[in-house]
Amino acid sequence: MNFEFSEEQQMLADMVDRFVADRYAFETRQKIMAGDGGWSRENWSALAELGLLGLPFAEEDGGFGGGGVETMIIMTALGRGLVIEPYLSTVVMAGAALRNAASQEQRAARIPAIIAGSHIMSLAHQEPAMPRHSFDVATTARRAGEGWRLDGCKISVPHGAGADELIVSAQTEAGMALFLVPTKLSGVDVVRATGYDGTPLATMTLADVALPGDALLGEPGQGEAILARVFEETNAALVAEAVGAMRETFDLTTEYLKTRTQFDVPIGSFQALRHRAVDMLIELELSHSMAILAALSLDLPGDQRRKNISAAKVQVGRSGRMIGQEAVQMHGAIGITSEYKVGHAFKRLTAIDALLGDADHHIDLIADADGLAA
Amino acid sequence: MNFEFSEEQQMLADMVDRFVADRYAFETRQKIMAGDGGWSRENWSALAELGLLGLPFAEEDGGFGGGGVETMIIMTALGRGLVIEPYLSTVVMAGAALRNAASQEQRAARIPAIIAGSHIMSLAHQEPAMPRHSFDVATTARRAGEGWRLDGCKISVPHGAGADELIVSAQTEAGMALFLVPTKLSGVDVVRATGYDGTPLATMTLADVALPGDALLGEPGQGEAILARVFEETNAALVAEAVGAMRETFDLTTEYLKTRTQFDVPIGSFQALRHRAVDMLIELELSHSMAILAALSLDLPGDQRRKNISAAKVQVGRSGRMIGQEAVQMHGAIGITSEYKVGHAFKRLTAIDALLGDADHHIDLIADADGLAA
Amino acid sequence: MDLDFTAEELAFRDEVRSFFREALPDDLRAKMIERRHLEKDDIVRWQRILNARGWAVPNWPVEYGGQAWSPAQRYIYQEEMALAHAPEGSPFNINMIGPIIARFGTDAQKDRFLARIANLDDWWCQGFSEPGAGSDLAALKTRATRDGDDYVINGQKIWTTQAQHADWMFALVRTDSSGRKQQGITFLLLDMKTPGITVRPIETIDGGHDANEVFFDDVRVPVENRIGEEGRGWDYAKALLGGERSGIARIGLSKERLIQLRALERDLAERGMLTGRERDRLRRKLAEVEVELRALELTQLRVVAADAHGAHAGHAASILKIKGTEIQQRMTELVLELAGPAGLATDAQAQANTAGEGWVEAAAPFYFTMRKVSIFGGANEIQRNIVAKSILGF
Amino acid sequence: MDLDFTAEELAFRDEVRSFFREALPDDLRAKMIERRHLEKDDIVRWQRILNARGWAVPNWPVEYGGQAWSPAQRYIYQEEMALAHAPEGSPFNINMIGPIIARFGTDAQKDRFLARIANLDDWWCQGFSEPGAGSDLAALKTRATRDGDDYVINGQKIWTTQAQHADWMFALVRTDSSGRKQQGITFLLLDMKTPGITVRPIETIDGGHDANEVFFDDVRVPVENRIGEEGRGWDYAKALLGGERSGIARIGLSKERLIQLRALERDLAERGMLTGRERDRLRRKLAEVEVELRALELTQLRVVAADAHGAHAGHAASILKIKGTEIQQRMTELVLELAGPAGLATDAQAQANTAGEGWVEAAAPFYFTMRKVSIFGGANEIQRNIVAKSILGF
Repeated sequence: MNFEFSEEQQMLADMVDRFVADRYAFETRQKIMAGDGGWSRENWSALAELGLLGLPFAEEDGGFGGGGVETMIIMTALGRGLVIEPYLSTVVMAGAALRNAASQEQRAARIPAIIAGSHIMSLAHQEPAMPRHSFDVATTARRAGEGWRLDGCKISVPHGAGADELIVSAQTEAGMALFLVPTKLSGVDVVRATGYDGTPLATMTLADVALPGDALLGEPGQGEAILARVFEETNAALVAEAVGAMRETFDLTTEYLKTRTQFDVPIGSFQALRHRAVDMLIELELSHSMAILAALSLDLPGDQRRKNISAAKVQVGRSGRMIGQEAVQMHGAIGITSEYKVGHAFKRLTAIDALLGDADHHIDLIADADGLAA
Repeated sequence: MNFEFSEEQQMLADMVDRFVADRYAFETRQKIMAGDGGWSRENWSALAELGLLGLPFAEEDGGFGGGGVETMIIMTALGRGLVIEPYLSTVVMAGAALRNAASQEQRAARIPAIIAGSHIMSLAHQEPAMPRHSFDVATTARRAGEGWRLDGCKISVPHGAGADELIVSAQTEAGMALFLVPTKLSGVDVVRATGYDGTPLATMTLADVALPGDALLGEPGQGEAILARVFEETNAALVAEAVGAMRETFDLTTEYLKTRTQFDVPIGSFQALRHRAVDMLIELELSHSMAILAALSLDLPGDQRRKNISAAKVQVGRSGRMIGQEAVQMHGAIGITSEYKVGHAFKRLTAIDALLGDADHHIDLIADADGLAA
Repeated sequence: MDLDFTAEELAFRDEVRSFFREALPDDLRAKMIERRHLEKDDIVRWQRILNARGWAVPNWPVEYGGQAWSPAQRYIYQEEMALAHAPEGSPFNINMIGPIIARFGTDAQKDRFLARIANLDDWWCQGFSEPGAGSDLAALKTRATRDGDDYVINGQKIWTTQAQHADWMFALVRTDSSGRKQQGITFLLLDMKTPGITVRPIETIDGGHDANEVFFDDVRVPVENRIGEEGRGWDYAKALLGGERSGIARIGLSKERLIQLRALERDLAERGMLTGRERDRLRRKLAEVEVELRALELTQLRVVAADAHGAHAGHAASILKIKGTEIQQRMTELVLELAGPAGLATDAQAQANTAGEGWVEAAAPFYFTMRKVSIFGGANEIQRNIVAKSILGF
Repeated sequence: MDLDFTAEELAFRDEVRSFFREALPDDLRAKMIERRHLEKDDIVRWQRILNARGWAVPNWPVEYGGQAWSPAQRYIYQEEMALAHAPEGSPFNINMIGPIIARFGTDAQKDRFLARIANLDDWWCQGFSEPGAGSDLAALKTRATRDGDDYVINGQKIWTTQAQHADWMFALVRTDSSGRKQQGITFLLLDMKTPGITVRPIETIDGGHDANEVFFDDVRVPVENRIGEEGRGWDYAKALLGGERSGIARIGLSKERLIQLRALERDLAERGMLTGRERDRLRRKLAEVEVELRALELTQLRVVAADAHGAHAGHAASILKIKGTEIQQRMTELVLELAGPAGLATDAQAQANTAGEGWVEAAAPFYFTMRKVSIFGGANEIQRNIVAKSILGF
């Protein structure tokens, strides 16, 4: 039992914390969001130079062979800064699909470019009118000679508009499958939308898009299993990101309680607010513990891994809502302005709960599995 | 729209409040509970003399023709005093069965005696190993000539041990039915137990108990419908009783906050406790409103009546738990001693939620009915 | 005791209901149902329709265009307005500055302003909050110095709702700093076109621009635009803030939203977008909030009835405000939950994502913006302080 | 970073587990599972079994019979004890007065008391709380006046757990009223057989008789029974109260209860006592509390690990106490919910009602008595005050 970072992990934490501190002041972030594309390619290059984009990839693919703890370290720091660049989309989500299902050739063609910062990827799965936790997509993939033809519509693709390539889920005759789809292909139309949390989203339409045979990831019918694994890794990362956002929110709130004066005293001297701040800290610490659990669960057998990650997602869903709402309330009006960081953290925490199964959904999964015990 | 008591109702309220104030000091109650039988026949006679036992019965039966509001008035006052006498069992619950299902002869043989205070009745329905909201009793009633033979076991019969006659649910060939069973009959065994809230309970066994034909209440197969109505009236009364217990709890707590000193100031000067006391008051006022709704719903059509009473039971279930727990916590150790009233109110509020469907159960009923609207 | 409206009240309800049904323009109704942003012109248009009917300012004294309605009638009016999806109109005009001028204004002020307030010829905003004075309203620092027949104002207001639209502002300013902070506050009426006034919009997290900062740089206000006496502004402001109790819990609005939530849940379920267990869970949550709302509605009605009898519980308004805002906020959580991950996209493009269901992309902004209801108008913490003092006596 | 116990720790766990399995008398285990009342003799018996094994007082210094266990080992020991349904033993003997005497006592006191404390030859109780001093412990008024080689004590203690069984009491008494109230407090050891001591039981709402009032009427205590210096009792008491962090959240106990809750739910469902929807609802609630418990367990382990590294967050114990008690109380609500209306009857007769299922009639008393865990040992309000001061700095 050991909750200490290794020396390498501590260096990583320091590095990414410094990146956020140096390059991600709140005002800078707001400028980045308002700019073209909604995120900064300059920052992305900086992350690449620091080696952070290669962290979770295998050494044989050119990466550093990092695991759940390394991703947790990075995501927590990015969560503190509310970093808007496509780390989750490209490195965690698309990266997980590549790591878990791509052939050696497929990996070789992409991972070095991802690590270099020159290849942006994401996952396009959600569809209009699709039940929220379903793998039952309406997008189709038909065999066409050696290759495939894809038709369909995908929504809420995170960082879809700036991506070079999207991993698209589609029905084949042999079941659901995942395809690597360059966004420049004829028949692919990607339109940008914006998430309330600032994440650039995209709507993607595929009209008889022709793909070569090697665009298929894994085998037809393996799509669900691959996506389930991808979602687990993504949820573990989201949980860590949430903890970073919560800690930032908590720190800003306690700072505000110390410095904001009303009725001639700091508002932190009012006992009702003090006790509520303590409850925020408790939620934060419980969430932090669960982010560690999720990070350390990625290599466990499937059943226990899934349950642990679900439990972590439940905790940050509940805690994130409570901390976000309380932070806004204690700040008063400033808490709901776009000019102040707390409101943005609140929005990101709201989005994290909504993504890949909210707390209620994951509670159902745990209840169905007769609890967390093996 | 009128929330004022009529002049008669106000007089009734004053009378029963005075009864509780004069005869039901907390120490007196504790002595009564510790005595033989666990309740006071002297107080029962006093209630009879005040005419309170005849209130909800029709004038033609010798009663005063009171309705839901009159019962609410009485039950709220009894709730404040945590009155332990069998008003709910005899007048409300058995009374409702007689009012709604008994023949003129059956009523004439009992209601005047109830009103005079000389006939104690209750309802025996719950059985071991019976699902909690079920009408599916294992007790049987077989035809035997003109009469019936009953066999079975009933548990948690409120005031069953002191009762002269119990209304017993049993299966007949034609469905469930209710029977009037004098407790002195051969084959009837009634053993006293005690509820955690101080209510004397009883376990009743029926071993080949012979009953005459006129022991049947209504017709075979009508038992469920009668019981459903009885439970509605009982729940409306329980809701009012809960409001009385909550108001007493709230008053004791605010008094304690004003007078108890810690760290050289009244504990009511601590803002965290102040704000929690306000939340208690809000729960109390919402519950009070719902007790009025329940009382005024008894004459509505079935569907709306049931939903309104369920809603009221939900509210007092939730509020009662919150107020009870918070009152105990704010009192500290004194709150969990038997020597102080708050702990007893907490126990009664706990029992009220558990009786005849807890808040969760009634929420299910409302959800199934697509909400409260007609 | 009974919960029924009288025959007269029922007749009144029918009259109000059919008027709202017929008079509310369809485009406004559609905007309201989808919670889309209302333009200034939308509000003005509706206010003038009401004014033509004589119902723009029912809470005012009859002599200035009000209706001598009973509390029950006012309750019915507000509830029907919400259920009809009609906009509420400007609270600053109708509930605040109008009644203040009617009660404390000079005859000249009444003549000059009241009819224009009722008809929304002038759009008013409220200049109370300041950067250093939020819940502690009396800590305001904006100074007004007497210079001949003018006050000269310097300072800053913040969180001024819709100041960008406003023709006039009613403001609290400090004319004296020597005594207790509640003293030395004066209540002024400012023409927003006066030189020296700068309005800077504040964007809120829902993407809206309703809040503003307003800066005053040697702004001259004629003394005739002062309400009542110099230094007594705090009293007038308190009269204004404690005024309205029959609408504070916004029951009608919440009832309308609950109806919508139920309809959305049914619709999603019918389209196979919810599993049976998700449905079960949502329906339980809807039942929970409906019970609370019903309990609050009855509590509100008890207060309304007590008002009609002249009985006032001092802290009733605070209780209604606290629970009313909690229920409103709870409902926005449920809308967001119904929208699910599809609710992530909130801009125009999102429309394409959700088959034209405007409510989906409005869900999150609605959730975010409604956090303000427990902050503005006296934060719920302040309301709890008020109630606590009332029940404990200290 | 890893969550695994080391091979040594796993071996230790196996050793502890098999010892508990074999050494715990069956009748004690049965009582514990059904939450029946333990007699004094039950506790004594078990403590002596542990003492014979050398595990009665593992947290003490090795020289007085303790084990030099790591925080992880102590955590494992406590968890296994709970999961084995073993009684916890007297916290007053093991966690409080033993460590205090070991640390601050004279050699004579150590010789006289420690071995008897470990073997429960003497049963100790804690005389801290007074009627006027609950959460404000230092406001105590019981006076000790020096008279030759004795202190003469007059006053009253309250909420004294199991004083009716006690051979000795450790008490805080006031020897000086002139300074701050934390000063002038002295820590004494009292023989409960001393003339002038009267114990009056207090019945609690669960029907239990664990709490007592203890009255002192000219009770003479030899000066040799004083711990440390006169007037420094507050310091010793603080050392005692802040001592134990690895067990404060009572994770093992809660885990054992969760296992039982799940078993009860399954059993009721199999017997047709729960509808599908009731079952669904209960299973969701169990999952909710299990997630919180797992999160708290990991938080506890983080604290344990930090302790092992010598890193101490001052407020960690308070956080563990707050959340740990909330979870324990939440579980008692769920037991009560499982019992349903059959849980109303709590006395012997109830046994007949529920086919010998002892847990049903124990459910309500358990719920009621467990309200105390957020009150005693520093009420959760006090714990929140401590944490708030730590995070805000004032």
